[in-house]
Amino acid sequence: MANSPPAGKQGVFSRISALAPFRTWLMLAAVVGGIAGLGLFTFVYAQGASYLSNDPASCVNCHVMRDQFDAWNHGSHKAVATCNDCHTPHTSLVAKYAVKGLNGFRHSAAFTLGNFPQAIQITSLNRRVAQSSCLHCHEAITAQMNHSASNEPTDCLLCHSDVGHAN
Amino acid sequence: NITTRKAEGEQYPLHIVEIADDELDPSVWGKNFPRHYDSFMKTQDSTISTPFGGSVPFDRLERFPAMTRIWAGYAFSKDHNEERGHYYMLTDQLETQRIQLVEQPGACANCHSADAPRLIAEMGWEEFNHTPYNELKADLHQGTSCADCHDPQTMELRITRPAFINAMTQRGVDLETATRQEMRTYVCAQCHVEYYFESETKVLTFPWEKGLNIDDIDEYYTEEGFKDWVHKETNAPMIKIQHPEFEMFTSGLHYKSGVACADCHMPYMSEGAVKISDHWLRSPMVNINAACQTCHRQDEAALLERINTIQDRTAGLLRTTEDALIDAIDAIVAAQNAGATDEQLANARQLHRRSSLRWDFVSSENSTGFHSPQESARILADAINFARQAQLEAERLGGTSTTVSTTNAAP
Amino acid sequence: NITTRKAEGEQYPLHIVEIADDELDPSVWGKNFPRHYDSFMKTQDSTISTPFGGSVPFDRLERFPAMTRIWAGYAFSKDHNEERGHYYMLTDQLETQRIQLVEQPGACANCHSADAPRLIAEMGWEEFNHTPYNELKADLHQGTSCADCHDPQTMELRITRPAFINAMTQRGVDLETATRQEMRTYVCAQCHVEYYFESETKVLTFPWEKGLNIDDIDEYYTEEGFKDWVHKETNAPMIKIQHPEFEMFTSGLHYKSGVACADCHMPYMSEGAVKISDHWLRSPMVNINAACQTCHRQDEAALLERINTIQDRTAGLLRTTEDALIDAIDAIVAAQNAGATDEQLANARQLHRRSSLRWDFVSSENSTGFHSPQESARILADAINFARQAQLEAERLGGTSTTVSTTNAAP
Ligand code: HEC
Ligand code: HEC
Ligand code: HEC
Ligand code: HEC
Ligand code: HEC
Ligand code: HEC
Ligand code: HEC
Ligand code: HEC
Ligand code: HEC
Ligand code: HEC
Ligand code: HEC
Ligand code: HEC
Ligand code: HEC
Ligand code: HEC
Ligand SMILES: [Ca+2]
Ligand SMILES: [Ca+2]
Repeated sequence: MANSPPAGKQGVFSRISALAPFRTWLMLAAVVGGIAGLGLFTFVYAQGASYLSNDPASCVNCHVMRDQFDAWNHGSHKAVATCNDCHTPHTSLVAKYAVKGLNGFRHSAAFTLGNFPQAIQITSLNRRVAQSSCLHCHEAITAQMNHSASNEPTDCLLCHSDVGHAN
Repeated sequence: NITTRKAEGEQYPLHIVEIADDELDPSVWGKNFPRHYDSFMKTQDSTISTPFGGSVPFDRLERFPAMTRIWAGYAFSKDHNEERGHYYMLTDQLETQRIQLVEQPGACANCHSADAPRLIAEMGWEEFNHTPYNELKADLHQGTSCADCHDPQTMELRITRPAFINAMTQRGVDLETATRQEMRTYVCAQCHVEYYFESETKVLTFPWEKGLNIDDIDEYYTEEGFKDWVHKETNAPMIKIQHPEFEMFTSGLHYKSGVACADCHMPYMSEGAVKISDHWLRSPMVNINAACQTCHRQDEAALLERINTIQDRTAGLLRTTEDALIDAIDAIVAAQNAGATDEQLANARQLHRRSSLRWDFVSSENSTGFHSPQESARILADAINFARQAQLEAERLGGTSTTVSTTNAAP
Repeated sequence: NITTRKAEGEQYPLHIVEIADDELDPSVWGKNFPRHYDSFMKTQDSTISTPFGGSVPFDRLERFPAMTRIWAGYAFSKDHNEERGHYYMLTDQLETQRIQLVEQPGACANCHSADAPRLIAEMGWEEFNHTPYNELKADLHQGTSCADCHDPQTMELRITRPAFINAMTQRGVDLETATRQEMRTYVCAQCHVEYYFESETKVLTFPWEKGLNIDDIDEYYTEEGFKDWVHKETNAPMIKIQHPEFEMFTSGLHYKSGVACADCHMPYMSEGAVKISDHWLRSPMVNINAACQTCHRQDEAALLERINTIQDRTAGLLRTTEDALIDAIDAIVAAQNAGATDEQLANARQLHRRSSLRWDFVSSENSTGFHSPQESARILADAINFARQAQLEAERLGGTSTTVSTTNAAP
């Protein structure tokens, strides 16, 4: 529709993931992400392994994450949520490391090749991850908002896209 | 989705009564949703005052005197007030001179009474619309109700008004597949839209076949050969536009960015441990913090100033357009007095109509330009052009108009 | 290449040469800042094509033929092209017919040559402005230079042009206390502004005493009794407006939200491990990701569409205004031919002037409305109104104009 909020960049993985339910592909991706990702020089050298840690400082191993880090550091969620609280799934450990592996691999590769845009855009997959992580912490307060039987939870990011790190 | 499932228990926090499918009384729904009911009832407040909107039902004809002449010969020139909260929607209709001085069809009740869907089911669509309002009115008991927008069992948003369904279907939009965010606009678009009563049947219709912008709507009415009334002074076949909030909104940036009516007019508010939609539908200007600041981080004064700037520019152009329209009317009258024929005057009258309906599209849109600032100004620029062209056409046909307003070149 | 990137982060910036205070040659500055120099030199590219802007220096008179009559009797009606990159700023001035057909003062060089500040220091402010351009031109060697905007020692932004300092001082703004973000707009506002040459002295002056919006500027010129030229057809005392980017921008939302020219026209770009300001000043439409997406999360196509919508509306109104202006000119000419006196025509000519300068304010502003969408439309609405009023005034004085464009009421 003409009036849909930004849905995130359609990356290769997002497009693949659209073919299967969110959870199914997350498991599958664990294998792909783990093997392909960890094996590569770029991943190691470019400190893609930072994705495996929960320390926000490890994200800034890549200077291109500096803006988000700085903003997070001054933001409302610094005391309560680290990067991975929002950028990895909470559904299961497998899913969590699957996403970490995938992102780690893809971003390391992008970083090494330098073929990423000046203003980095979140992928639609990672946008969904972030969205579902809001509910992980804020389910109680939003319980009434999600009255809809249509299985279409409110898009938190339409109004709160700045909570993690205002740009 | 697990999260929504889990939440289901909480979404109907108090399940004190079963709500019958035909329940219209908000206080009954309110037993299950006391917080929603409380905010809903606040639409009784008629004291909110903003520069151009608000809920004080001031006399618009008095404040903008040109309207009396612009609508000459039509009931609007007798009685038209600033609208107020939903609480009054039936009262205000029953009390207006526009119902009392003129014989109106039942179609009027579509948007002013929660009884409309029931009566339509009972009487049939055409019959409902075309029964005189005065006959129908004994059956209108409830103005606004939760039932207008909600399914009583699931509390999901729903569309209850056939005119909107018909118009959208004709435009190829399947309302069944509307997203939740779209529904947050569509429930309002059942009523906050331009409409007309189909000449023969009086069936409530939205003029959207060619599109939602004013040029499309003008073209549609012209092709249909439709007119709302004949102008008392100029004899032009006129169109009256009413509250095209939805149409105007769709040409603006908020709509294009996925924002819905409810986001600004029913923003979330924290009530104890939960966030609920504020059902006190009103001007966001008295609620900037919740209505704007989650998306815009500027301070309240700066956001208010944005609205003021947009509205002041629009209001300035509205007044300029009114001057031009009055000059056009004067010139056509003078030409008529000088003996110009209908054939000679046809062009001037067409231009008068086209100018007037554009002015009305902005003037009757209740945000004074805010819902789509550039488009509002663009439309008024065209309206001014057409009014001045009407005046030119008419002056060429002779007659001395008493107009002086154009002769003053000083700023 | 990750290895090199890491190393680069530490060595930056290079300090290879000392830059003398009077150094104008960008290639010398470029020794210390090779990346800035490389992007700076890309303003040589004259192939960027966008719907209304871009760097292809197409003939604007040919594309918008009404301009020839709107500027009749003024040099602009002989030669006026779409502007291109900074690289050409001196060349294009030297080559324009507007310098060759007309005797121009040295004041022209203020904004087209980096030699201006030096010459002003040597010759004195008034002398520089009022020496004939043709005498001065042998001393103009460098068009754009780093020195226009930067202090050679600290690389801090600085203001180098007296006209801007004078105008801001008069407005009570102390440029010494300007913030860094303000400087990112002010360096551009030295040149991208409406200007005139003071009648006697030819001193370059900005008409900002009463404010930056077009109504203030109109009032200022009227009180000064200033005119740029006399219209060849209507004999009206006219004002030509040129590139009021800064003035228009200050009425828009980006300015009010603290956004600066450099944010969109010189966005940061990563060069290896460092971020630098892209010195390839050009249309942001070919650089949406860096220019817009840092602040707006919509995708590229959606952002382009926003610009297109705004520009299409503005362009539509520009064409409508041109029709109205041509009609006004025709009518005044007809009245003159019919023997109307100067006194009788005074009002019509004033209205012609007021319409034309407003149209020019939008037409010559290089963003086709984008820098301030609603204000651009508002100004054109007024321009249309004044042009039609001029036509009305003139038609009342008799004479038959050949105008037919107003007689067609069809859409
Ligand atoms: C190897 C260097 C590197 C590290 C370490 C890194 N990032 Fe990134 N990140 C990148 C690059 C490069 C991009 C841009 C990728 C693109 O646009 O294709 C990016 C993009 C992103 C995006 C947006 C694109 C998307 O896929 O949705 C998110 C979210 C993100 N990073 C989060 C993180 C988090 C959280 C961490 C720490 C756990 C982190 N990054 C650590 C290099 C890195
Ligand atoms: C790890 C848990 C966690 C996650 C994940 C999380 N939050 Fe929060 N959030 C909190 C806590 C704790 C607070 C502060 C306490 C409070 O007011 O409830 C908070 C506060 C807030 C606030 C109020 C303060 C402000 O910034 O305006 C908003 C709004 C909010 N969160 C939205 C979100 C959204 C949207 C997401 C997903 C993008 C999200 N949160 C993800 C834990 C979390
Ligand atoms: C249409 C806009 C909108 C959307 C969508 C939205 N919110 Fe909010 N949210 C608001 C507003 C407005 C407030 C401020 C309410 C108040 O303080 O009265 C708010 C407040 C909050 C708070 C802080 C409550 C407090 O007491 O401080 C949290 C947490 C929050 N939202 C989480 C979410 C989550 C999670 C989602 C998605 C399920 C979401 N929001 C979706 C508009 C929105
Ligand atoms: C409270 C939740 C939250 C936290 C904590 C958080 N983010 Fe994000 N992040 C988001 C959301 C939501 C988006 C998507 C914003 C959008 O597209 O509207 C996002 C987007 C991004 C992007 C894409 C570019 C952009 O700015 O939109 C990057 C990169 C990123 N995050 C990195 C990080 C890093 C690094 C950290 C830790 C320093 C972090 N995030 C912490 C919620 C969070
Ligand atoms: C981005 C915020 C926003 C959105 C979205 C929005 N509006 Fe408004 N609306 C406003 C503002 C601001 C005003 C001006 C209020 C005033 O003048 O007091 C307004 C005014 C109104 C008014 C008149 C209110 C009064 O006080 O008299 C109505 C009715 C209205 N809007 C209906 C709608 C409808 C229907 C939609 C969706 C089709 C919509 N609005 C979408 C912000 C919004
Ligand atoms: C398509 C829906 C719709 C129909 C049909 C409709 N109205 Fe309304 N009416 C509205 C809306 C929405 C408002 C509030 C916005 C406004 O006043 O512009 C309103 C406001 C009013 C008001 C209060 C403001 C004023 O103008 O004084 C009166 C009275 C009124 N209507 C009478 C009528 C009458 C009489 C008819 C039939 C001839 C009618 N309405 C038909 C939707 C409708
Ligand atoms: C059943 C028809 C109907 C529906 C549905 C409807 N409205 Fe209204 N609305 C009206 C009428 C009628 C009025 C005028 C009432 C009066 O003046 O008596 C009105 C008035 C208003 C006002 C003016 C309040 C004031 O103080 O001036 C706002 C704002 C508004 N509506 C917003 C909305 C929004 C937002 C929605 C959807 C969430 C909506 N309306 C849905 C018919 C409707
Ligand atoms: C003019 C339309 C309208 C009317 C009338 C209306 N509502 Fe709503 N209601 C909405 C909208 C819009 C939402 C937001 C739905 C969404 O986000 O999907 C909403 C949401 C709700 C919710 C879900 C939780 C929340 O707060 O978002 C409940 C419960 C609710 N309304 C109860 C009621 C009750 C009870 C009444 C009558 C007293 C009522 N509503 C009247 C439009 C309306
Ligand atoms: C749900 C999010 C949301 C809400 C609520 C919201 N806005 Fe906006 N607003 C936007 C977006 C998105 C844009 C488009 C510009 C952008 O991408 O930043 C925008 C644009 C604007 C613009 C410029 C465009 C135009 O149409 O003129 C103004 C002015 C504005 N908003 C004011 C307001 C005010 C005042 C309110 C409250 C009455 C408000 N907004 C509520 C999201 C929102
Ligand atoms: C928010 C972004 C933004 C800001 C800030 C901005 N501009 Fe622009 N500018 C644009 C866009 C978009 C265009 C249209 C380009 C086109 O038509 O190709 C434009 C066009 C221009 C052009 C013509 C470019 C061409 O391709 O011919 C000039 C010159 C210009 N701007 C100067 C300025 C100046 C000086 C300022 C500050 C006073 C400024 N701009 C501020 C976005 C911006
Ligand atoms: C106050 C600064 C300033 C002064 C003084 C100035 N210019 Fe310019 N000139 C500019 C800017 C900025 C542009 C680019 C924007 C545009 O073309 O609208 C430009 C563009 C031009 C162009 C290329 C576009 C075109 O119109 O063909 C020519 C030629 C030109 N100027 C000639 C002159 C001449 C001749 C004079 C003196 C009569 C002069 N300039 C005085 C700032 C100035
Ligand atoms: C010394 C005077 C001067 C200064 C300072 C200046 N400009 Fe210009 N600018 C010009 C002139 C002259 C032209 C036209 C060159 C031509 O057409 O030959 C121009 C052209 C442009 C163009 C059009 C490029 C194209 O491809 O069409 C843009 C965009 C622009 N300037 C932006 C800026 C911005 C942004 C700044 C400040 C960061 C700035 N300018 C500072 C004089 C200046
Ligand atoms: C038209 C004005 C203009 C011209 C000419 C210009 N610059 Fe800049 N430059 C800027 C602006 C604006 C900035 C951003 C400054 C800030 O953010 O404080 C900048 C920033 C810089 C910086 C600081 C780092 C950065 O990238 O932000 C350097 C170094 C620089 N310019 C070098 C040069 C060199 C070398 C030249 C000539 C080859 C040059 N500039 C020509 C306007 C200009
Ligand atoms: C430095 C931040 C920044 C940059 C860069 C930027 N914008 Fe904006 N833009 C804003 C802000 C802030 C607003 C005001 C609305 C709001 O508060 O969200 C805005 C408003 C707008 C609006 C609505 C207001 C108006 O003037 O019509 C449009 C359209 C828009 N931006 C498009 C763009 C485009 C296209 C670009 C790139 C050429 C761009 N912006 C670059 C920050 C920015
Ligand atoms: Ca009202
Ligand atoms: Ca150009």
